[in-house]
Amino acid sequence: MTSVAATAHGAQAHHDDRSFVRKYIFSTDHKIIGIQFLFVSLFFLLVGGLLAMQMRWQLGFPGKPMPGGGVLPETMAPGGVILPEYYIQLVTMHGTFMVFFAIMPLLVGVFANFLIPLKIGTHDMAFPRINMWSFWTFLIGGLVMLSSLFVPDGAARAGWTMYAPLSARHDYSGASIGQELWSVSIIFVGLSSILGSLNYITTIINNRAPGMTWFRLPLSVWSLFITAILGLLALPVLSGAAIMLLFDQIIGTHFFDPAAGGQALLWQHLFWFFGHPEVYILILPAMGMVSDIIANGSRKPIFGYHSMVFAIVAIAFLGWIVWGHHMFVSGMNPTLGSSFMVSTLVIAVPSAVKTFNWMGTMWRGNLRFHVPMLHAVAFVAMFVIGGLSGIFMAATPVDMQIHDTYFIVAHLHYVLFGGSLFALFGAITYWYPKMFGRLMSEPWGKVHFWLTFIFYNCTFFPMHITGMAGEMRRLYDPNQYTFLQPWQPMRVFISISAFLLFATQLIFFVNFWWSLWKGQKAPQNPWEDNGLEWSLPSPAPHGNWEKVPTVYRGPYEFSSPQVAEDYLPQYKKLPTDREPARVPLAGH
Amino acid sequence: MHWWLPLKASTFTGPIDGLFLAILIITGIAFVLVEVGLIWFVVKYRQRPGRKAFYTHGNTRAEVIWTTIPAVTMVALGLVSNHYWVQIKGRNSIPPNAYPIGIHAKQFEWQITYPGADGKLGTGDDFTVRNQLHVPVGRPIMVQLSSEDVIHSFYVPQFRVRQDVVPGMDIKAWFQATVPGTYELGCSQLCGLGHYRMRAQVFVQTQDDYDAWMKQAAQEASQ
Amino acid sequence: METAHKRPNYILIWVYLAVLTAAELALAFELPISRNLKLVLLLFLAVWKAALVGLFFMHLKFERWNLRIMAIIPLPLAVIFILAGMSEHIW
Amino acid sequence: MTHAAATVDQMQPPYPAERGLDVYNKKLGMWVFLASEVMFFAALIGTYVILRFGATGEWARPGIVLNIKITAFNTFLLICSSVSMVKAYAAIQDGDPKKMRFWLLMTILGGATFVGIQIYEYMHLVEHGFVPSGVREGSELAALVANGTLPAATMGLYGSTFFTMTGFHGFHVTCGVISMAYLYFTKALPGKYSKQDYGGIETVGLYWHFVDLVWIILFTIVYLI
Repeated sequence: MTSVAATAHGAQAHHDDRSFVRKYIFSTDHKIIGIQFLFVSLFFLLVGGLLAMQMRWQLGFPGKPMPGGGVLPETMAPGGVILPEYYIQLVTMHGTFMVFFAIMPLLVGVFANFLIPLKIGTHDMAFPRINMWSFWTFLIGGLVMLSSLFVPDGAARAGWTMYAPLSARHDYSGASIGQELWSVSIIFVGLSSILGSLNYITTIINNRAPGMTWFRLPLSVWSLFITAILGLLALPVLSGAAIMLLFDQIIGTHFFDPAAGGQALLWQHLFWFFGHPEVYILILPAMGMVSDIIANGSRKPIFGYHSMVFAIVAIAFLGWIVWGHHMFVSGMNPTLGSSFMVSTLVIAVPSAVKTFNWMGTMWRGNLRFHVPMLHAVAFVAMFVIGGLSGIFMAATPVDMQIHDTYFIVAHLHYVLFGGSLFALFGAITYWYPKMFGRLMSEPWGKVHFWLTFIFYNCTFFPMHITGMAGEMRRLYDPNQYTFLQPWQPMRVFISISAFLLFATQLIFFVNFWWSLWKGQKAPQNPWEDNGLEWSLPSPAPHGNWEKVPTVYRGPYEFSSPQVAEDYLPQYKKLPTDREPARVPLAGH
Repeated sequence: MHWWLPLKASTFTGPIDGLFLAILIITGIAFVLVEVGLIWFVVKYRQRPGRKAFYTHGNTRAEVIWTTIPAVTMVALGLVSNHYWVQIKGRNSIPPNAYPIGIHAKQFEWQITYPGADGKLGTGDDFTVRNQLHVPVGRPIMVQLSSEDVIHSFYVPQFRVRQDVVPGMDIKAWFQATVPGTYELGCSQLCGLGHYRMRAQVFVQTQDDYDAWMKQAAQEASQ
Repeated sequence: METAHKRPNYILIWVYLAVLTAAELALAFELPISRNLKLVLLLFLAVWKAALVGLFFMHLKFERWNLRIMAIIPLPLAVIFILAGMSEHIW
Repeated sequence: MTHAAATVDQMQPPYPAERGLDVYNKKLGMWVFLASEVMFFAALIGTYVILRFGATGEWARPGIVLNIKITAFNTFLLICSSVSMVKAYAAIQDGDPKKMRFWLLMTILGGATFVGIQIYEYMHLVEHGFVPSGVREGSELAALVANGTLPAATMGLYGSTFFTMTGFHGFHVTCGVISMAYLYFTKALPGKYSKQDYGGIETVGLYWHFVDLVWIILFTIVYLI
């Protein structure tokens, strides 16, 4: 950007003459875009939850009319009783909304946008307008997917993995517009993620504040950086696959149509080549933010910072060569199965390293249990179960028994709900003051945490057991099989726990909205943390700093012998610190 | 209620259940280590006034230990799993004397073709039965899986056998039943609105019961 | 300011590309050699032309290593995907 | 002094930052974007390679369905427009906006002609019965399929893969032409580019060379093999 534009940018930080529309709707401020992502993806999280409740009703009380089911159209749930075709729409849409429109935008859309410029000390993203477009393409994708719920013959119904040829031909699935809208919406999500990722990567590489060297970056920024690279390289493959699926659905091409030479397995290869980096996109930011919160809560530097960074990088690289473990029994070449098994088992090692490092951080710490710390510790506890249950599937012979059963459903919910969503509850509470200038209620936060923790485990742990018994996934009514009938009481128990879990989220919902206006006013550094963002007033002003801060040390100097207090912010200059050498500066 | 893996009714249950138990023990130890460690740390290192955390940036020796132990365990697990995987699913894992049965999956039913008296598929005396899989006990059975429309999945929990049936591909899987009885064959890959009721009955019979049934079923089919 | 690097002779690269394209055409249609050899040669020519464009027109030859690595990272991923997809059919 | 250092000096950011990649943001952003484009085309071309490698029947021989002469000229045209792009970049680097404008215009015309020829070729192919779903009944190509010069089994794949890959490449070329035209009228003509600040030209140049590079690979594996 020419120097003329730059001074204007500097001036902008002083006074704000932008109109309401430019300031809040079509805003190019990374913080406002982060908050826009937050509101939209929390809404989609609610939609995903509602779909899950309907599924749990059908599984817990098959054939009985669902309370409130009258609102559903007769073709889907006559008299409130859910029909099979509606049930597989619920399965598909629950997975799609949660993965693409709730967890991924909450982790990457919200926290990459909000945290990266603040934590590395810069005014805004490298390309503010592209960043704005990333949100709006995401919103268009979300609205297209939401509209596909209301089209006449119903939404897509081939599972969130959309296996061809069931997804490619409407005479097999029974839905035409719904399936096509799914593909169109996924193309928008892909485009939105690519625009976002290229922004985060350029900003982190070129716009770090003086003194913020690579190994002084907080682990949340490291994980968001590696996640951006995964997103950048994985989402185009999904968009390409969705385009080919859309052409199969509309123009009649034969990519995945075996009758005319296409290959059904090709879709699975394309989808899971994107799919596995995707599930690391869904967990790495959570790991990074949990590392920040645990270090803060333990008042102790993170244990083994460098090995944590190398673990994130290792997970990212290995993430590209493991996708075949989703296809062990899909008819894929068995020799490929062996190679994917080895790479999958190797990827368990960096996760183990991270878990032990979190525990090392808490060891001999001075643990302070604010709500984010509760969620972070619960993340470690639950993610361990999710990670360990993953090893059962990596062993190929055992996978033959538990593939596509509820054991897999339990595994994915332990890493996605127990992992990412617990980390998100913690992260939202942790950075809420910097976003809105007010604190969320601490007691209500604790009530919500404990109830969620209990009902969450009651809902998802029994799924391991019914999965071991062989209960297949996506069954409208498992009682058709005599060997599954004895597990109906367990399914009722799971459904009731799920309803209670959903009800508990009301507490978070109210706490979130009530604290926006009525919450206790937030001081500048409520958690006494070292990050650069806490050098700004709450809520952080437009353009962040007038003069970019200078960084003198790493992000985790808690209980440092150099100072009396038990935290030492990165931006605080001690007499012994020397100014970082100002090297010729990269782009702006 | 049978809290463990389903009834053991095929030769696969030995390796698969054994491996399942081994992994459960390994992960169980890791689970207890981590969870008890977490609870102990949460209680022992609670914040107390005037106390300052131990200022350390890590310990490479500890890092090396908890990197190599999981790595070694995983490699061992990988070798054992691969050994059984090649036996169960490998390219030439199907025993030569396996008894062929053709299974054609279509949206929401299984059409099972029996080789008839000559024991060979594709000969004149084959006959097809819907949703009924009769299998002689104690002999390796080779199922030739084909699908007419979408991806289904051949899954009998008691035999620990699962193999996706992909349209456009002829996939062979094998198993050997050991315990006579009636079980159920389910479809474990979402194949449309009738996925949940795509169920067939599996009868494991002694050899002569099987021959008797086959003779009788062949006549019925020929009328 | 002296030019940062000896600027490549763009016209020469242009001639190279034109000649290589002509060679590809001749190879594909006139030369009566076996299909597999033709396949390998054609692919080699295509990669050579692509490298010419990448190195000289996109200045990768004169960039620092970390930008070159960033430009090359996606290629092995693409190759992994294609090889895995193809190995399905070496049943 | 490397090429990178040269570009860093002349685009001084207004505020101090830690040393990044010594590549100014726009150029780094374009290279990162091109990495995602490589993966996008890897998915499309990968699908073509896998489908063709796994196809049971024989694949249509080169030259029967597709017109090689026009496409060869088209390839040559895109290479020329790549060269004219680089000459425009060299011109502005030497501080000669007039020469840069001329070569940028040449590049835009070259790109537009390429898209025009490709659209003409598509219409011609559809006329002869070659459509994304394979071969239209009752067309000339259907007769060729009937008498066996074209393999019936793989024509469906042939149509699907050809139109998807070359169609999306054409879409990318069109986007390139539009963005170059936009830069030409809003930045080049008003003389906004100078020896000190020519980021926009180099960035759009990188995109254009990438699009040319993808076509070079596509031309060989789709038309000649």
